Amino acid sequence: MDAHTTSEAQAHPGYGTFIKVWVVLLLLTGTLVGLSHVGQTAAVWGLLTLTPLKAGLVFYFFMHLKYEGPLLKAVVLVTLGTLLIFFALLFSDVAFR
Amino acid sequence: MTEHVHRDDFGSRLGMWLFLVTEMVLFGGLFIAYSAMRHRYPMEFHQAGAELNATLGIINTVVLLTSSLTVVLSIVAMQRGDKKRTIGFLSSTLVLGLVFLIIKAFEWSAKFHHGLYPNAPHLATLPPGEQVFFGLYFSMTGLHGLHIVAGMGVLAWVLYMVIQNQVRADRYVHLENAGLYWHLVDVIWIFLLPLFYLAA
Amino acid sequence: MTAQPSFLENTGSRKGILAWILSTDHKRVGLLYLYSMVSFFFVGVTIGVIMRLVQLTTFQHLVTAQTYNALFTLHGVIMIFLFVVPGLPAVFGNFFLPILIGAKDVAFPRLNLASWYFFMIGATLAILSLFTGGGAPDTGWTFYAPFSIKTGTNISLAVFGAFILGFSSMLTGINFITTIHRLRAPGMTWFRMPLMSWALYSTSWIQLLATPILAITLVLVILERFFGIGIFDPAKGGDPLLYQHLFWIYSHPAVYIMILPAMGAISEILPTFCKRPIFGYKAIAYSSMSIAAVGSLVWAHHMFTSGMSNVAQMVFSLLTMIVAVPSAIKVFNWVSTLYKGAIDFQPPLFFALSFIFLFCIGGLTGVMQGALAINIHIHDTYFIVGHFHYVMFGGTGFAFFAALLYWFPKMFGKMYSKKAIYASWFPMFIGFNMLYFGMMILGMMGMPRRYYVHLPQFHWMHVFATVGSWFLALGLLGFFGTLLYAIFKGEKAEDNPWGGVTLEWTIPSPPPLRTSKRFQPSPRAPITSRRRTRRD
Amino acid sequence: MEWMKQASTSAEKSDAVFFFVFGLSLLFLVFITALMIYFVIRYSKKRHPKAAQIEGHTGLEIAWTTIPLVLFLAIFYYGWTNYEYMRLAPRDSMVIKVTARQWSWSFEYPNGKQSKVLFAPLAKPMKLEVRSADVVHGFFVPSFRLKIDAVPSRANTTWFEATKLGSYDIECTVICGVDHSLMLSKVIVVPEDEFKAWYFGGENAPEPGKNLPAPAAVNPVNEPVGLVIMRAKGCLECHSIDGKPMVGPTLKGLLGLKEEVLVGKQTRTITVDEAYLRTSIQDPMREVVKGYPPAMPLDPLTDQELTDVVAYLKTLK
Ligand code: HEA
Ligand code: HEA
Ligand code: HEC
Ligand code: CUA
Ligand SMILES: [Cu+2]
Repeated sequence: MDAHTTSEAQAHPGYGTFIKVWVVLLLLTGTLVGLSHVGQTAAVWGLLTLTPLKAGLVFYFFMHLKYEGPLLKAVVLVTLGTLLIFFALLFSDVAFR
Repeated sequence: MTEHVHRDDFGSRLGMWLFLVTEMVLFGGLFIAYSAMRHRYPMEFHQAGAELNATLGIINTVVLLTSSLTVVLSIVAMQRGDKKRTIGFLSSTLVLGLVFLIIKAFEWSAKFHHGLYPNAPHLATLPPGEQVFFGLYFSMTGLHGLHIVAGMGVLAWVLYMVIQNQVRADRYVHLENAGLYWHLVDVIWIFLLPLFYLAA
Repeated sequence: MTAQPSFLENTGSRKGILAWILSTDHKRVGLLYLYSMVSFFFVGVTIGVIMRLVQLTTFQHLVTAQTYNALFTLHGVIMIFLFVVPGLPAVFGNFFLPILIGAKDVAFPRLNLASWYFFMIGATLAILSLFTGGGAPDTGWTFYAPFSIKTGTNISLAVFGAFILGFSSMLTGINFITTIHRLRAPGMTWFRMPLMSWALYSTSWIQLLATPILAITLVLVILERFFGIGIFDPAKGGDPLLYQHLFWIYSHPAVYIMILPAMGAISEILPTFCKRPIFGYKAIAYSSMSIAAVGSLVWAHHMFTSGMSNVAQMVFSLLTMIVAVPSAIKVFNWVSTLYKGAIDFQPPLFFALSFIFLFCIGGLTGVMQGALAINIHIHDTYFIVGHFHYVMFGGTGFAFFAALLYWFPKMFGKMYSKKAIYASWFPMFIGFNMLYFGMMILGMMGMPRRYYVHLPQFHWMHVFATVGSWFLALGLLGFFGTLLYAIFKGEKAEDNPWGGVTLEWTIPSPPPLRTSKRFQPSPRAPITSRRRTRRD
Repeated sequence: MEWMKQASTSAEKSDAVFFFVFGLSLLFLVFITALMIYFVIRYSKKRHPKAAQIEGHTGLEIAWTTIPLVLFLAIFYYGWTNYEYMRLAPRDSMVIKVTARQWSWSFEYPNGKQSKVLFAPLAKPMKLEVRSADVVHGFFVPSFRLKIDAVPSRANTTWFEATKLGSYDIECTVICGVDHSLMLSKVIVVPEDEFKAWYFGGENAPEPGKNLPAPAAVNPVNEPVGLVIMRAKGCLECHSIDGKPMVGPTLKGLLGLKEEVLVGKQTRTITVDEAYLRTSIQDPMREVVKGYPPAMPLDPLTDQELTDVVAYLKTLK
């Protein structure tokens, strides 16, 4: 059976974990800003790599995905996968027009 | 694990996550539209993006990230049965949300001042790609702003329930769900920042 | 247990209509949906008949061109958003999903009632848009930009109505997924679930993943109309094709929202009347999931002539072919279920078999449209109109009727006159094929859709189709008349009139208000359409 | 078959695929239906009272997954390759600009000649560049199996090579407003020399094909600015300037006229003055003339254009 565990089963993380994550998020934001001053290409690369990383941290820690069972993780992955496919298929038109 | 009360906290969280799925796809659709348009008008997007005030965008990012932190800390406080702190953290989230909105309002009104809003006579003289950029900018940040307002409403309601002891250490799934919603709104902003302010 | 009053009688603290419209009981919500939906259906079909009458004459006296445009728009919006999309899930899903998997109710009963309210609000707004603002929308149910941005009619309100309806649909989806994950009775494992639950599960996922795209698209149309944001408006650099993409990203998967629960219902009905397990349970369950998955990837087959890139044309034509495979799997499994059964020929089975026939015609013409060289000719002609009436009316509609016949005794505790049902089947079936096959021939001849007047060479076929619509009308009136009569004057039905083995047949007809405690199916009980008897 | 006239090379390509798929479909439909009827009779409760409890058969599942898959792929491939032919215009095609607007078609030939119907020589490839001036339209010639949407701010291309003399319908296939179903025209296929005679024949060459009355000659010199703007904007598709009502009311003699207009649901009587003219052009839905559909598109004019148009309308007595 899937994911019928509840978070009560695990030990709760404390304040420290989340504050650390917050600091990392701020650092990443700073890097992103820095990259945008380097130039357009760097900014786009930053956008493509660091932003998903930031979002991932929020999902994983702030939104407690780390502490949830496989079901919720699957839900998020399915959603992101679907969006990615929508994107790719749309670009099969947009990019080749 | 199974409490005597008939209650399914995991079920509620699952429901909330499924709702978040719809929100992700909703904004996902906008992001897809953005990328299609940006693909078509790379130069115009670059030009128009330079008009935006990146500093305000960055400040707002910090504000929102911090507000996300305070929400998650309020849950930790709740788990430890620390009602005072829970209330403190939640209230600071609400304050930060308000700060975000105020900054946003300044930003928007500056744009209005410069005639950079949809249907403005000045905007109509710009190249088509820039018009689309500002159309997207106002739609996306506007919709995001609405979500902030909604999220603040939900958090305020949960805050009330915490004060009333309806949300307690042994029963706080409402707080968790409200927090999830707030984080998602934060994540959306994480994407909006580089798309409009930094890498355009 | 006989003492328990049924859910149809007022047992709650509220009286009269309040006991219904404030009830969170899934069975009552299901019936609320049934009543409202059948009413909308009748409005929709009446418009359909009027449109046929318009086509009966080459000189139009009945309505003006503007009205005709409003008629097919309204007909499409009602049929799609108020009938086939919510159709089976909201009525039979609400009523039977919890029972089928041995739950007391859905996971969020209050949300469930709220969905119904959203449904009614959305419907009201859509209908209100006819009488307010610039008049009834005239763009067709597809609301293509930039026409939908420029036209003076009341698009904004109609589109907002559709937005709210989308909400209702998403909330139902959330509810069903959570219910299936969390509330299955002990022993009700995934692969012991009746196939209807599988169908609803996959449908719910499409609702979650596709509907928000429609929502945002409609929001953009509204913003475009009020503020001129310019995303779809070519005058401001926007892209009309982007609108079409976003619209169909939802609206193609929506056609699978319509058909999957219908297929689920058929998969329940067949084994019951063949007295044997369904052929290929897992194959059918998996094909539901794969239709949901692949069905989200074919949307641009509605846009082959729009000027998309060639790469996209090729990719989407290919994917369209692939999505037909799981449907084929289902059809073959259904037919095989008849093999070596002990077939008890009853009205629900009759309608289920008609469904298979009509759906095959609809599906096979779908495949034709998916082939590029053919699509160029028949796109936006009456051929398409024929195709989608076959799949939506012949498919979902007939499955809806079959499901209604199948579960009617359980829902209302009454039995209808089987003879009258058979009698109304004949005009219905014959009229149906005259009407819609006629439309497909028209399409091959080159008759464009959404035409108020047609060129003379199309006339005789239009007359043929219109005559068909009268037979169809006769049959439908007979059908609903019979059921209506049965609700009030029908004989009392037994608890298990068909000899079904799924859980709903183990409780009284009609079920008591709270089906609660009676449901603790032992793992030994025969509870799925997969197994009539458990051997392991 | 008369009702499936084939008049271009593409038509054969399209129909070949059609009959292939049609044959396959018929085969499967008949097979499935026959099987259902046979089973229902053979295994009816009376004849076969005890059902066999069969749960499935893996071999069969695989068979009816792969066989349809292969057939579907074949359909795709055939459809795609024939479509390649229908899509790609030969190099030596004559290029014609097609413009759609609510609710008419116009055609412009390489030498600048224009027409309301499309003239085409027999057995010569003609490439079409299809554009729209307002909303999306669809350019459809059934007998040629040719269809392409006219999308504003884009030029979509397609081509045809006629194989039979005659005149063929052009229809608009995308809903584009009240007169969508009247947005018709013709392709007139003539022998090449007849086409050339018209094409190179200068202004007054008789139109090829039938002896269609040539459309009333317009004098492009000395037209008032307002009229030029209105023609360019497509106003004249819906409004006459000579007193005849069309889709919209005539624009003749408006100034000073007393009219009934609908504001929302209320009827009001107004007298046409300059201010009214201006609002009825810039914001057509605010006051809708009674008896006419609210069909006038929002097609904003610049201030200068508006002034010119209004000035011109005032002169129409
Ligand atoms: C219930 C709704 C429903 C369903 C289930 C389907 C199912 C399918 N549809 Fe349909 N479709 C619509 C509703 C639906 N459609 C609507 C409403 C429109 C028009 C919208 C508008 O423009 O207003 C439309 C339009 C539409 C188009 C666009 C036409 C155009 O505008 O140009 C296309 C093109 O590819 C298409 C294809 C298909 C295909 C391939 C399937 C497949 O899923 C069908 C699969 C089923 C089978 C194939 C039959 C069973 C299989 C066998 C018996 C196996 C053996 C067969 C062979 C080997 C050939 N549909
Ligand atoms: C499930 C969906 C569904 C159903 C069941 C129907 C049912 C019918 N539809 Fe369809 N139709 C659509 C969905 C559906 N439709 C959609 C989505 C479109 C596209 C819209 C667009 O282009 O945007 C469309 C478009 C469409 C057109 C094309 C319009 C055009 O392009 O110009 C036509 C033309 O005749 C038509 C006719 C009919 C007819 C005659 C029926 C018949 O089946 C009706 C049969 C029923 C009866 C005959 C009713 C019997 C009862 C009475 C008459 C009495 C009523 C009395 C009381 C209430 C007391 N429909
Ligand atoms: C799609 C068809 C269409 C086009 C194109 C169109 N109109 Fe109209 N127009 C109408 C209709 C229908 C009405 C009557 C309903 C109304 O008042 O809105 C109307 C009304 C008017 C009126 C008010 C007439 C009266 O009797 O009060 C004016 C003035 C007018 N149009 C000017 C124009 C101008 C200038 C243009 C070009 C920029 C234009 N129209 C383009 C359809 C059209
Ligand atoms: Cu032009 Cu329809
Ligand atoms: Cu489709």
